[in-house]
Amino acid sequence: MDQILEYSPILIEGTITTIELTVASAFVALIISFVVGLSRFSRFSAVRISAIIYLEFFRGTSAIVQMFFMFYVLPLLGVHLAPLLAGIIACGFNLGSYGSEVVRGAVQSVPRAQHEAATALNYTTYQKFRYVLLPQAIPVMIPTFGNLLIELLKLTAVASLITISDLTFMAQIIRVQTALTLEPFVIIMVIYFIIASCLVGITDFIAKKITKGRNITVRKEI
Amino acid sequence: MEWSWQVALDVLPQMAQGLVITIEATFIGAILAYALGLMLAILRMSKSRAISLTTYWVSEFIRRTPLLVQLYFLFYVLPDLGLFLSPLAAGILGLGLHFSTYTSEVFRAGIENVPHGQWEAAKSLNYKPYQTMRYVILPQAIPPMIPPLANYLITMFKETPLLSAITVVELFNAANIYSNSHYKYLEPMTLVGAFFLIVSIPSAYIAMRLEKKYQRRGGGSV
Amino acid sequence: YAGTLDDLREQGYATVAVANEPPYSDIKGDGYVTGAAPDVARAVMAKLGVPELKAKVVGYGSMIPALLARRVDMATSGLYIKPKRCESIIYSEPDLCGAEAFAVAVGNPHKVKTYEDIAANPDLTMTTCAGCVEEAYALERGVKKEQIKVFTDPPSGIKMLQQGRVDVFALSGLGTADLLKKTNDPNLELVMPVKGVPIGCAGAAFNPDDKEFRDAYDAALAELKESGEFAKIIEPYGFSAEATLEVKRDDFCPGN
Amino acid sequence: MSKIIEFQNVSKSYGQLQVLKNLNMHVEAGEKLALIGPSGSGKTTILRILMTLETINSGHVLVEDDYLWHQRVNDDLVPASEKHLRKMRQNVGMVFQQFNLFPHLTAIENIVQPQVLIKEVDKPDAMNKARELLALVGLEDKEQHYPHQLSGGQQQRVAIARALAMDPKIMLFDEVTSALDPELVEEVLNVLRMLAETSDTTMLTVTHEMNFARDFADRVLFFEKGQIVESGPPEEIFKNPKEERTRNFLRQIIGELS
Amino acid sequence: MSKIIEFQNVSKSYGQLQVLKNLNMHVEAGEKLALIGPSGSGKTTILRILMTLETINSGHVLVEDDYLWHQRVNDDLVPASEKHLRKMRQNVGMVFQQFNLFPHLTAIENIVQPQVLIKEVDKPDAMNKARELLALVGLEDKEQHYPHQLSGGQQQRVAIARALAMDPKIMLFDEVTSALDPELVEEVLNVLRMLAETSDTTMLTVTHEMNFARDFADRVLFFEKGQIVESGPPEEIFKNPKEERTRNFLRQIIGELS
Ligand SMILES: Nc1ncnc2c1ncn2[C@@H]1O[C@H](COP(=O)(O)OP(=O)(O)OP(=O)(O)O)[C@@H](O)[C@H]1O
Ligand SMILES: Nc1ncnc2c1ncn2[C@@H]1O[C@H](COP(=O)(O)OP(=O)(O)OP(=O)(O)O)[C@@H](O)[C@H]1O
Ligand SMILES: [Mg+2]
Ligand SMILES: [Mg+2]
Repeated sequence: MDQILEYSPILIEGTITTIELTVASAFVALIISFVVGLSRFSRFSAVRISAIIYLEFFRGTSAIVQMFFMFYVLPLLGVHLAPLLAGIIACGFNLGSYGSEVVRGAVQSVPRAQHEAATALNYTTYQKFRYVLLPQAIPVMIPTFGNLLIELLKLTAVASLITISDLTFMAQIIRVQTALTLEPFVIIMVIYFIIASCLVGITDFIAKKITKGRNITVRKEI
Repeated sequence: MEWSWQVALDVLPQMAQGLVITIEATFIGAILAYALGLMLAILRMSKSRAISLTTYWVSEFIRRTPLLVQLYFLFYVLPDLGLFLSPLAAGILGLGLHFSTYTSEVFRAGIENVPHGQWEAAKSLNYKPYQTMRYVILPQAIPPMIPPLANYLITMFKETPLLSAITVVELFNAANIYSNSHYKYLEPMTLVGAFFLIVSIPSAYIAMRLEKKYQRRGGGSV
Repeated sequence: YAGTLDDLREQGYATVAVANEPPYSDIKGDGYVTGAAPDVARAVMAKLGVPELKAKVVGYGSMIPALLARRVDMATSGLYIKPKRCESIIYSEPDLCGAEAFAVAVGNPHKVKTYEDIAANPDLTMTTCAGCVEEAYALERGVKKEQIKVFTDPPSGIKMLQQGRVDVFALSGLGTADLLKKTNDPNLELVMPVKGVPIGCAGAAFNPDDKEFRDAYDAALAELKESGEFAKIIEPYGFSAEATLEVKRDDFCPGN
Repeated sequence: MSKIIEFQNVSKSYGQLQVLKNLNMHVEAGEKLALIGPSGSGKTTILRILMTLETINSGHVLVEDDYLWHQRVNDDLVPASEKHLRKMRQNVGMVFQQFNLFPHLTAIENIVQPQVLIKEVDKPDAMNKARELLALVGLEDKEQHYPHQLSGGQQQRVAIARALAMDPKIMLFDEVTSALDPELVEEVLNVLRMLAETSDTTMLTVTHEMNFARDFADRVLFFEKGQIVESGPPEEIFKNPKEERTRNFLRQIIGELS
Repeated sequence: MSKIIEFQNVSKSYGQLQVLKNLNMHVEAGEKLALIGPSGSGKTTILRILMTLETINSGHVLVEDDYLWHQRVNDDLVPASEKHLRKMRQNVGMVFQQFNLFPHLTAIENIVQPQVLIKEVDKPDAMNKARELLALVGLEDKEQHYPHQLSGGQQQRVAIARALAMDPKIMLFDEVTSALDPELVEEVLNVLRMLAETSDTTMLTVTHEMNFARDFADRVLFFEKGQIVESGPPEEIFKNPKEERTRNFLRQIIGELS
C-alpha cells in the first residue's frame, strides 16, 4: 500500500484528466445532441439525412475503433489532433449520437395536441420549438442524459488505450512500476465509482430543480 | 498516405478469424447477460430490503465503473484469488456481468409496466401468485422486452473490442496486431470500422422492426 | 521537415514518446520520467541546444505510430533496431544494448534455453509484447503463431507466467531482471542470456522525414559516448556502455 | 333473507387521510345495492375492501358470516392468511372501471382461462359456459376478437361475462360505464339492468348515472366522507331525500336534466 | 350580415374513408353555431380544417372572403404557403376537448405568452389583458397556478381565456366539456353561455349537450356522414325536427332524460 501511496500524485493527475475529459466531451456531446437531434425534424430532407448518417456512423461503430481511427489514421490523412483533443472529440461525437436520439425522443414525446395548440395560436415553427416543445422536452431528457453521462465517464477509460494519461492509464503505469495488480485496480474502480456517484447526484439534483412545482414525472429510462 | 488494397487483402483473413471470436463473445456474453439480468431483477424485486438493497448497490457499482477496468480485474486479479479464467472466458464473463446490470432493468421495467389493473383483475379472479405471473403478467411483459434486449445484443457486439485489452484476439485485436507488426494503420482500422457498420446498421434496423412489431397492443387495459 | 531541430531549439523543448518499460524508462510517483533511455536523450538534446525533454508515456506498440503521426518528435525506450522497423522509421546509432532473457518457472521444468527449444515442443506457450522484437525472434526460429500470446504490458506477462497461462516469458534481459526483482516471486527464475539470438540494441527513433535531425542527434551522441558521460548515465541502470560501443546501426539496418 | 355482507365499525385510512370512519352497514343476500355520493367519499374503497384489494385498519368485515380480513385460530382472531383470503375471494367477483381484460387473450379465452385455472373446470365445459355468457351479454359473434379489437362497451360486457363465469355470490361493479364514450354507455347499463332482474346474485354497484341507479337498485346508499348519510329504496331517495346533503348532491348531478 | 366562413364543395378523406362529401355551408359574421350529430360524422374535422390543422382534398374554404387553403398568385389558385396560412390563422381561435394548456407555464403565462410572441403586445399590456380575461372566466385568484394544479373545468376556462386573448374573429369550441367530470361541466358551459350573449365574435361549437346547444346557438347544424342533414334555429330542430334521422338521433341522446 505504501508503494501505491508514493504514486498518489499521478493518480490525482489521472483523476483530474478523467474529469476534464468527461466534462469537455460532455459539453461537445450536448451540443451535438441538440444540433443532430433537432435536425431530425427539419423540413429539408438533406439535413435530416445528414443527421441520420451521423447517427448511424457513430452509433454503429465501436468507440474504441473510432478512437484508434482518430488517433492513428487521421494524422496519416493530414489531420493532426492532440491526444486529449482526439479523446474529447471521439468521446463527444460518440455520446452525441446517443444523445441526439434522446433529444429526438423527448421532443416526440410531447403530445401531438401541444403542437396543435401552438399552431392554433399561430406560433411559428421556431416559436413552437423554443417556447412550447423544448421546455416540455428538456425535463424528460435529463434522467437519460444522466445515464449517458455515466456511459461517457466509462468511455473515457478506453481513451487510456490511445495513451491519454487518464485514471486507467495511470493504473497501468503503477502496475508496471510496482508489479502490483490488485491494489491499483481496486483504487481506480473506487475512484470511478465515486465520480459516477457524484454525477448521478448532480443530475438528480438538476432533475428535482427543474421539475419542482410542475407536474412532470421524470422517469428513469432503461 | 495511400490506401493499399494489398494490405487490405493481407489483413482480411486474420480479421475473419477474429470475427469468429467476436461473434462467439457477443452471443455467449449476451446469454449470460440475460440470465444474470433476470436473476438480478428478481433479487431486486425481493420483499427483503437487505437483498434488494444489496442487489441495487452491487449493480450500481458494476454499472458505474468501466468495463475495461473490470476486464483487467477479472483477468489479472481473479487468478490470485483462485479463479482461473482463459482470456476469452474472462472477457465473456466481463461482458455478461457488466451488461446484466442493464438487462435487469429491462426485465424489471417490463414487469412493472404491466398496468396495475392487470394484477388486480387477476387477484379478483382469485389467481394464485404463480398463476398471475405465468398466465397474466409475463405474457404481457415479455414482448415489449424483446427490442431493448436485442439492442443490448448490438451494444455488446460493439463493446467486444475492449476484450483486446486482455489479449483476446477478436476482430479489432486481429487488425491491431497486424498493424503493430506491419506498421500499417490506415487499412486495418478502416476495415474494422466498416465491419462494425456492416453488422450494426442492419441489426439496428431489425431491432427497430422488432420494436414496431412488439409495441403494446392498443385497447385492452387502457 | 528539414527544420525540425531548429523548431525544437526555438520552442525550447522536444516531446519524446517513452514506453512504460523499466529499466529503459522509469516513471516516478509524481509522473517524472527518467530511466536509461530518456536520460540519454535528455543529455543529447541538451548538447543540441534543446534544454527540455517532455516525455509522453505511451504503450510500447504506440511509439512508432505516434512518431509516424508526428504526435512526438522522437521515441526512445527499448525500441530495438530491426530491419522491419527500419522500413517505417529511422534510428540513431545504438544507445542501449543487452542480451535477451526468459523468465520461467523455478527449476526450468521444460529446460527452455533458446527459442528453438520452444519451437521443438509445440505444447509450450510463451508470451511477449505486441510488436516486440522477441516475437520476431520466436517466429523466425520456428515457434508457431499459436504458441505466442502477446501481453499488453510486462507485468501482465509475468502474471500469465505465474498463473501458468504460459510457460515462458521473453523480453530484454534487463527488463526481465528488473521485473523479476520487483515481483519477488520465489517460483520464477531468470534464463539469461538466451543463446542463438543477437544482442539486441535499441536506439532513439525518428520520423523518416527527419534525417537531418537524426544525423545531428548521432553526432551529439557520439560526443557523449567519447566523453565518458554516456557510461555514467546508463551504468547505474545496469546497462553496459562497453557492449554498446562495439556495435553500429548498420549492423542491423544498413543504410537506414 | 340473511346478511351476506356486514361491515362492523370499519375504518380505513390512506396515510393521513381517513377514508372510512367506523362504518357499519350490511347487505342482504340477493339485494341489489347502488352506492352513490360525491367523488372521494369512499365508494370505490368499500368495493376494493370486499375484493381484498385493500386491507382495513380496524373493525371487521364479514362475508357469509365468515371474517374476511381475519381468521379464527384457537379462538383468537388473527390477520387472514393468503389461503383464507383465497377461500373468501371465491364468493366475490368484481368488474372494474377500466375493464382490465387480459389484452393477450381473446374475448372467449378471457372467460375460459380463469375457469380452467381457478375452478378447474374442463376446457370444453368452460368453453360452453363462456359461449352462453357471451350470448347473454350480446357478443356471441365476437368470441375470437382481442380486447383491442372491441369497443369500450363491448370490452366491458366481456369483463362482466368473465366475472359471472366464476359464479360469485356477490358481484361488485365500480362505475363500469365511466370510461366509456357516451354512445356506448347504454348497452352496458342494459346488460346490468337485465342481470339485476334475472339473477339472484347479490350486487353492489357504484354509479354516477342516477336514472340507472333508480332502475337497478332495491336500495340506494348515499355516502359522504366515508359515512352513510342516507339509505333507502330509490323512489324515496330520489323523490324525497330526507337529508339536506343528499338533496344538494342530487340537485347538482341531475340539475341539468329537470 | 355578411358571410364570414364559406365551404364550397369541400371534400376530405382519411385514406379510404371519406369524411366530408362535397360540403357546402356558410356562417354569417357574429353567428353562434352549434354542430351536432353522431360520432364520426365529421364535426371535429370541420373545425380542424378551419384551424388549418387538417388540409382538404378538394373544394374551397373561404374565411372573410379570402381563400384559406389556397392563395392567388397571378390569377392562379395555388396551395397556400405557410405565410398565407399564418395570416389566415389570425382570424381563428380554437379551444380543444383536452384543453391543451402548456403544462410548463402558469395560467397567466399561458395567456400572456402567445400575445407577446404572436401579437407582439408589450408584456405589461398582455398581463392586464390576461387578468381581465381570467376575471371574465372567474379565475382571478388562480393566475399563478400551473395547469396540473387546476381542476379540468378551471383548465378549460383558462384555455378559453387564452384563445380569447388573441382577439380572433372566429372561435371554435370542440366538445369543450367532454373530458370533464360531470360536476365540472356546468361551470364551463356557463362561461360559454355568457360569451355567446355578450360578444359579437362568430362562434362554432361542437357539443353533445343538447340543453346547452339550445341556450347557446342561433342556429344548429345537424350532421351525419359528412353532410348537413338539417339546419335551423334550435327551437325548430329540437322541437320539430323535419328529418327522420334527426329525430332518431335526438331520441337516442335525450331519450333518457325525458
Ligand atoms: N391508494 C390510495 N392512496 C391514497 N389515497 C387514496 C388511494 N385510493 C383512494 N384514495 C383516496 O381515498 C378517498 C376515497 O377514495 P374512493 O376511490 O373510495 O372514492 P370514490 O367515492 O370512489 O370517489 P370517485 O367517485 O371519485 O370514484 C379519495 O380521497 C382518494 O383520493
Ligand atoms: N387523423 C385521422 N386519421 C384517420 N381517420 C380519422 C382521423 N381523424 C378522424 N378520422 C375519422 O374521420 C371520421 C370523422 O371524424 P370526426 O372527428 O370529424 O368526427 P366527429 O363528428 O367529431 O365525432 P365525435 O363526435 O366522435 O368527436 C371518423 O370516422 C374518424 O374515425
Ligand atoms: Mg371511485
Ligand atoms: Mg369530435
